[in-house]
Amino acid sequence: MTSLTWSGPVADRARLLRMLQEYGVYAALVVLFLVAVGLDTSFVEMSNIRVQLFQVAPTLLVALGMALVIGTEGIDLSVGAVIALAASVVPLYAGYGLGGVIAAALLLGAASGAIGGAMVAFARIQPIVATLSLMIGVRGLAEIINGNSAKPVTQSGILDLGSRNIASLPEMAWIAAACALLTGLLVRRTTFGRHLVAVGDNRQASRLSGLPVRRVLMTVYMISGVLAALAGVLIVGHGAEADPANQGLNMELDAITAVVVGGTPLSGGRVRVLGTVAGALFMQLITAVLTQHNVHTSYTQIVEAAIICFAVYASQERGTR
Amino acid sequence: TNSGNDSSKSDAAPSSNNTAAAQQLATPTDSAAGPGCTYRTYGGGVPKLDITDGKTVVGFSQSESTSNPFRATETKSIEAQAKQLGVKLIERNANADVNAQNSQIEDMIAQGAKVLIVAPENSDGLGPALAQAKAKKIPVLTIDRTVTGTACSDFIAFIGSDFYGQAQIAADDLAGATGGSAHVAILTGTPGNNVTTDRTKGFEDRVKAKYPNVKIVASQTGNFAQTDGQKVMEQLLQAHSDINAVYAENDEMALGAIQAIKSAGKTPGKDVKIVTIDGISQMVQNVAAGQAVADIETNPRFGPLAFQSLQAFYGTTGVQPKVIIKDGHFTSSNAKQALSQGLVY
Amino acid sequence: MVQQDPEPAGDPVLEVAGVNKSFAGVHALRDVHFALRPAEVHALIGENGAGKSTLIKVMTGVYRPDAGTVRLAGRARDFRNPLEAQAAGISTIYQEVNLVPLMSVARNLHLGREPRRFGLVDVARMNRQATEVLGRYGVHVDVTRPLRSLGLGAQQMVALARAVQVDARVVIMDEPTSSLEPREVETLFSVIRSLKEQGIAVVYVSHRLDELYAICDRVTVMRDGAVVHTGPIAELQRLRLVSLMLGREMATVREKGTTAFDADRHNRQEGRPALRATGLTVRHRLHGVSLDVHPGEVVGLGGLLGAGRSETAKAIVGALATEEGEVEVEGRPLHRRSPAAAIRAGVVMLPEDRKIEGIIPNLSVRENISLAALPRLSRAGLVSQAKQDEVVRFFMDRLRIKASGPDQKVSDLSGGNQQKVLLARWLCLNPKVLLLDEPTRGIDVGAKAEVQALIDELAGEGLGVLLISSDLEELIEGSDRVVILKDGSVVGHLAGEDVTEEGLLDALATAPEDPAEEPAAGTVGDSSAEPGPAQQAAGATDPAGPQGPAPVKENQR
Amino acid sequence: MTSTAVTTAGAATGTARATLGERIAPQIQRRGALAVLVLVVVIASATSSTFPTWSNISSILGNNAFVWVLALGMTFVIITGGIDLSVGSMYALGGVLGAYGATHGTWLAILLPLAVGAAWGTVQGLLVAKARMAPFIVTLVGLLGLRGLLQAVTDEGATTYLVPRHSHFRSLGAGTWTPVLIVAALFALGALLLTRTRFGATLTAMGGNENAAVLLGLPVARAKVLVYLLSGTLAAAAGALGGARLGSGVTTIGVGYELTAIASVVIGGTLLTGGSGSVSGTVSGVLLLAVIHNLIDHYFSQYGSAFTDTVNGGFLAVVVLMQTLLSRTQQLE
Ligand SMILES: Nc1ncnc2c1ncn2[C@@H]1O[C@H](COP(=O)(O)OP(=O)(O)OP(=O)(O)O)[C@@H](O)[C@H]1O
Ligand SMILES: Nc1ncnc2c1ncn2[C@@H]1O[C@H](COP(=O)(O)OP(=O)(O)OP(=O)(O)O)[C@@H](O)[C@H]1O
Ligand SMILES: [Mg+2]
Ligand SMILES: [Mg+2]
Repeated sequence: MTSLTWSGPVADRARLLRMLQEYGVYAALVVLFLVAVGLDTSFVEMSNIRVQLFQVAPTLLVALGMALVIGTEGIDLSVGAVIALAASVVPLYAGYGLGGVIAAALLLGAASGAIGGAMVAFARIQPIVATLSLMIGVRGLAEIINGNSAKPVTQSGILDLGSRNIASLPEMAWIAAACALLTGLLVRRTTFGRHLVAVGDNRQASRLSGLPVRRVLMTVYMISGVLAALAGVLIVGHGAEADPANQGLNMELDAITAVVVGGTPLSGGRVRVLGTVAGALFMQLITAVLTQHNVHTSYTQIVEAAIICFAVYASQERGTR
Repeated sequence: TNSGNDSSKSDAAPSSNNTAAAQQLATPTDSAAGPGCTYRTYGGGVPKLDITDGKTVVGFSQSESTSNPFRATETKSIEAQAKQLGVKLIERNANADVNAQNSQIEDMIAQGAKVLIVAPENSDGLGPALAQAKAKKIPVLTIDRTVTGTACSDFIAFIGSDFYGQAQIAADDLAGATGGSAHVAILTGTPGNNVTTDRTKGFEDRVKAKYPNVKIVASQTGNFAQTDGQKVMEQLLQAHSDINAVYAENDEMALGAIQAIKSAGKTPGKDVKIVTIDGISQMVQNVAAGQAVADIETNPRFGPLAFQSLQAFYGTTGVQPKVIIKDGHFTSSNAKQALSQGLVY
Repeated sequence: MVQQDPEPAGDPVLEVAGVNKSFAGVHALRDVHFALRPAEVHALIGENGAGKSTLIKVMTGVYRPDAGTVRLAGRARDFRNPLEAQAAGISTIYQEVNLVPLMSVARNLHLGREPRRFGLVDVARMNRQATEVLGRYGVHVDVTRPLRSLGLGAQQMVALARAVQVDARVVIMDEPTSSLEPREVETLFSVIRSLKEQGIAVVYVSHRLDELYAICDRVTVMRDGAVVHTGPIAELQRLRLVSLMLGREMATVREKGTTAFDADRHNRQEGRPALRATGLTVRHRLHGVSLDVHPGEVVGLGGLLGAGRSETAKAIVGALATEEGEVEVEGRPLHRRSPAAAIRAGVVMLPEDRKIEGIIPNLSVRENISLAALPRLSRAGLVSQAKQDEVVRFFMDRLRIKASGPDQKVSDLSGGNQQKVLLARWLCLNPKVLLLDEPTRGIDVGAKAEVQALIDELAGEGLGVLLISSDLEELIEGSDRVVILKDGSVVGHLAGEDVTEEGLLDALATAPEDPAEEPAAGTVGDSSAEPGPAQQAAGATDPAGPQGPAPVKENQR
Repeated sequence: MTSTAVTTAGAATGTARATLGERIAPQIQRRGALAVLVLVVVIASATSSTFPTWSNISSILGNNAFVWVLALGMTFVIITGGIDLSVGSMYALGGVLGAYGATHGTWLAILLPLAVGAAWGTVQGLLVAKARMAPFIVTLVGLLGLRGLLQAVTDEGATTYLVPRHSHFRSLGAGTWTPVLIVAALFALGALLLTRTRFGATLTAMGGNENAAVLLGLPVARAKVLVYLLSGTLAAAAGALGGARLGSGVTTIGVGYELTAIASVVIGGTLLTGGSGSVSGTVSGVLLLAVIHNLIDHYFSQYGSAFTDTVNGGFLAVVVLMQTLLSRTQQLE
């Protein structure tokens, strides 16, 4: 159609808005970084970058899984608990070396995800409630497994995982990056990715189009569980201690925040992986700046809240009217 | 934001043995003169009971999750002592929710508890439960955290540590180790928690009063958790390369700090001096290994003393309003032998 | 090129001047002028995507025009939302039923103007009124049931009843008949006439030309967002109208009867049927429905609204759980009953409700078309872009899907084009059996003809087709055989020469009433028991109440 | 002639399908929680001697009643298809403000929290309705921000405001009956608001199909703002009353209450996707959870909190499962 006539200025505004939605997060990230450096030039030092990457890696991993779940119009509150669960088994399997530990942890993560997925896909329980029950139950389980004291972890393989650097960047960060890449491919290139988005957008139509709705849902929650478990292992490795009572607390909120700040709509039907990465980094930088300048917890929380609010507003879709 | 599930005290090995060691540690230091509180004087007199007759139900309300070893040790100590004396004990755990604790205490009363041992989640906020206990003439013994109210009327007495005092000792240790001049980072506990408040205030007051050259460069919350402690410390070390001392309000955060210091390429105990509170074995070992300067114990073994006090309450001697447990104080000098003698939980 | 008719008699009640509206990329309305006189029924027609619905939404404050004015009774108005438009006396039935599925029928009918007593909603009276009002539109249902339990047709009647209940100066109907069958269309027309008698102006959008000639006074033709003709409809014969819509010369628009099916039947391949369903039973919906479709034939499924035609289709593909019943494809029974399984076996269904069961709104046209075919378009789970684009391009040309490109959001397409996208989704699976539930609903003549021709062609190629349509002509001319449903059971078959409108209606009229009717009699009885009080009550509180229904009642009797 | 035939046919169609199953399905959907509740209570009373005693029941009612108000507000929000995660933090803030206000007189103690709750609720409402932001985010921001505010007004939780011993404010939360009656009244009003007013109808409609609600000319935007205002105000009020009961503003209170509220609402048969739900259902929901907690405490406490948590999670899953299965209708999807 010759829609070039007349529609000039309007189109421009629309394009501008779309630009903001698409690239707002990245812009915000850059700005924030510059501000941080402006406040304290030592922020650019490699050591500091490393610290930030160490801290963001687990959150990012969880956020990736969360993004997929949210893409199916769901939500996974159990990730924090799954982290605890993974942590609780690390000391038990430390004997079998890193491989054994990871295998055990990821298996449990998958299992927990499978339960949540089953509740959502087959019993059609609302995701938020289904995963809420897991969130409570699984953490309890983790604490039972672990007994009532945090356990120091000395197994070198696990410790390395949490502390070693590759090309002067944390191994944890590389792992997270790799997972991000895979998730991106999964969403963009594979049939599964398409199915996932379709299911999130219009479940009934997807079903009538013969998509394996239930399998898709199950898989998504299991992936989320596995990634959370992996994050759990990394956290333990970095902290050299398994503390199921506290590790992963509020992780679900951090992850969700990262995802939505990254521009993935909670209404499902769309997954922005790179955005999620940016979102996670963004939140990490905020915390870093506020902590490093010794801002009171109260103000930290208020400022963070305000910034989340603004970031999401900037990056969200706006209906034509 | 989640100040609920924090462990308000340290985490450590679940050894809650009511050993001789424990017993001897748990002796009242404050033997103030004056008549103690007995069942005659309590709230205008309450019925006399023999708590060891195996019929009288004693209720124990624990404030926080026992997946936190201080709580675990405390609970086990009470249970063990009750078993030993043949006391019929029922218990509840409020998981850090004041509402829940109120309802659980009343719930135990409904279940027939005649005497209550309460570990308050919060100093203020047990009003409803205490009121009902009072109305039903059921005496309440509070342990490990105070409640606002008058002793021998709202509650029998308070048994526990002096958090403010602990913090002052910590300040002294830190000043000592740094020759009176230091740049200190404080890792505070969960905001809004009485323990946090006391331990922060005690430290700051003492420094203000006695150590002009000890400079507090940063004070951030680590929510009493190892992971958070580590994260915060990592950030602070990036921002303030001059930090040479850390005061952690519990051992978990101290453990986190040690990790952070290591990964920042510094040596804990040498470049950065650490003082911490609670005295769990894992941390005391660090003290012994010279990674930390000192660890002030918070004694969780309330069992013996609690029941001893109750018996005194139903006897003639009575109970003093404030019974301060004797807390250990571990430094490089005594840590090793304390560990070897099993005085550490 | 816009030819104006002689000066309008009497100044227009609703007038639109120089309106422009564009959406990201699409220029939906260009300098549109439109005048509506009091007491006229004004047809608004055009191809899919011509801009009819957009124009309506501009007139009713859903969209704001980028330029131009809307005047109501001579006063320039700038409605900020539909509420204001309604208040000003413009009442609208939007394309695609727009009601609240989960709420009760009565609630839907009264939303926003419930009868109140002491400031509280008077539920009893609301239900009484609802039953009473709907009765006049031939929808006899328990009004306390959620709306979604009604078929689309019934829902559309509810929307209609609701719209004419307000005392409006103007009533706008965007494809009100898209899923009505003849009898309801009649009811609708009588309603429109009574509105006319009250001097209310009606804007009437439809793709069914004969309806236009039956009810409309004047017509405005749109193409690509612009008005290309306005004038009395009588002066304009069908062919001209079509050529105006399609923007092609009269000559090129071949007259091919009312539908594009060619007269002679297909050569049905005897022997093993492509699809055989036996004794399908769904509680309260279907009672032992059996039918078979042979390769190369089009089997029509006839019946009134709520006869359970959609249910039958859904039951066949396993979208609806059946208590009993077998489905065989080319003799092989389907064991696992699910849409996925059916599709694998080569049986696909074009659902009736495009919005809820069809499109994936936020996905692009490309992704919507390739959705079901993805497994075939991908290797080792990786989608092959090349193959996909090829298929998509092919079908977009083949079905003349009008979109700014394969990447346009499907929800931004016009209704008709969305339907084409769905057809494409199924055709690229080259299935054995095609179940079409209202395939030409809301599709313009051009596209409709294409689709019908397509159905013919597919049947010709040996595909088995089951055709559900409320458009009798289409059903009669399209199908080789017709299976007639009533209250969820088969009540007759028409074949060969008997496949005629009369045949169908007779079969329906003379069909044995099934026991399911007993309770019905009850509800009908007590629901229409006291029309008197209901009427008074209505008069008492709701000023809107009487005007709408009253006249309708008259010409129902 | 034929016409009559057809209409009767239509009639047949209609009501034939309206029989039994589909008739009661929505009923059961509403009453599902109630059914489970009755079941649990019966079993509990049969097996335990202390459960049915008044002192036990009053301990359940008195201490939890105010928290249930969060679920009431949540019901409205969820019916519109939204969600309000900020109620837990608002509950805590309300308590602190109430206690603080009480030191300056009962009226302030009541008005201050209400004002703040209403104000913040409005802000959230505007962000959702006008800025078209996802409720989940907006209220998540509330959850974080309000905690921050709470820390700020109590200088990092160091200061605790006590309700003066003899302030009338205390009597609002004292005993069992006052709270129960206040809360019962609130729920009754809520039910009325939802089922018997146009506002209520608007809420349900926009939850069921917002687009349609707009096209039908309902005041959707306003209703949205109002519903968050309502939820915020109720949460603050509940917090204040809770503070009155405890006699102080406890800063650490209310963590995770939003999730419990959501759970009880959903268990009560309200669709998280909006468009359908009932206050009565929520009542059953909150009671059910409270009773279950009471029982779990009663029977499992001695095994330690980790174990009780696990059981709690398991029970929640089971209850939700039962509820969902009960409310399953013929409908596809
Ligand atoms: N919300 C929207 N965003 C973007 N484009 C839109 C939107 N709504 C309509 N359009 C475009 O505007 C044009 C006109 O659409 P409209 O719905 O008015 O067509 P129509 O005449 O109603 O067609 P139909 O007869 O199929 O309903 C179409 O090309 C459509 O793609
Ligand atoms: N006029 C009506 N009166 C009562 N109920 C109706 C009516 N129309 C539809 N229904 C309801 O719709 C459901 C079946 O509608 P459905 O659309 O499946 O039948 P259909 O024969 O496919 O009609 P349609 O022409 O809408 O496709 C039944 O549950 C019935 O309750
Ligand atoms: Mg249209
Ligand atoms: Mg149908």
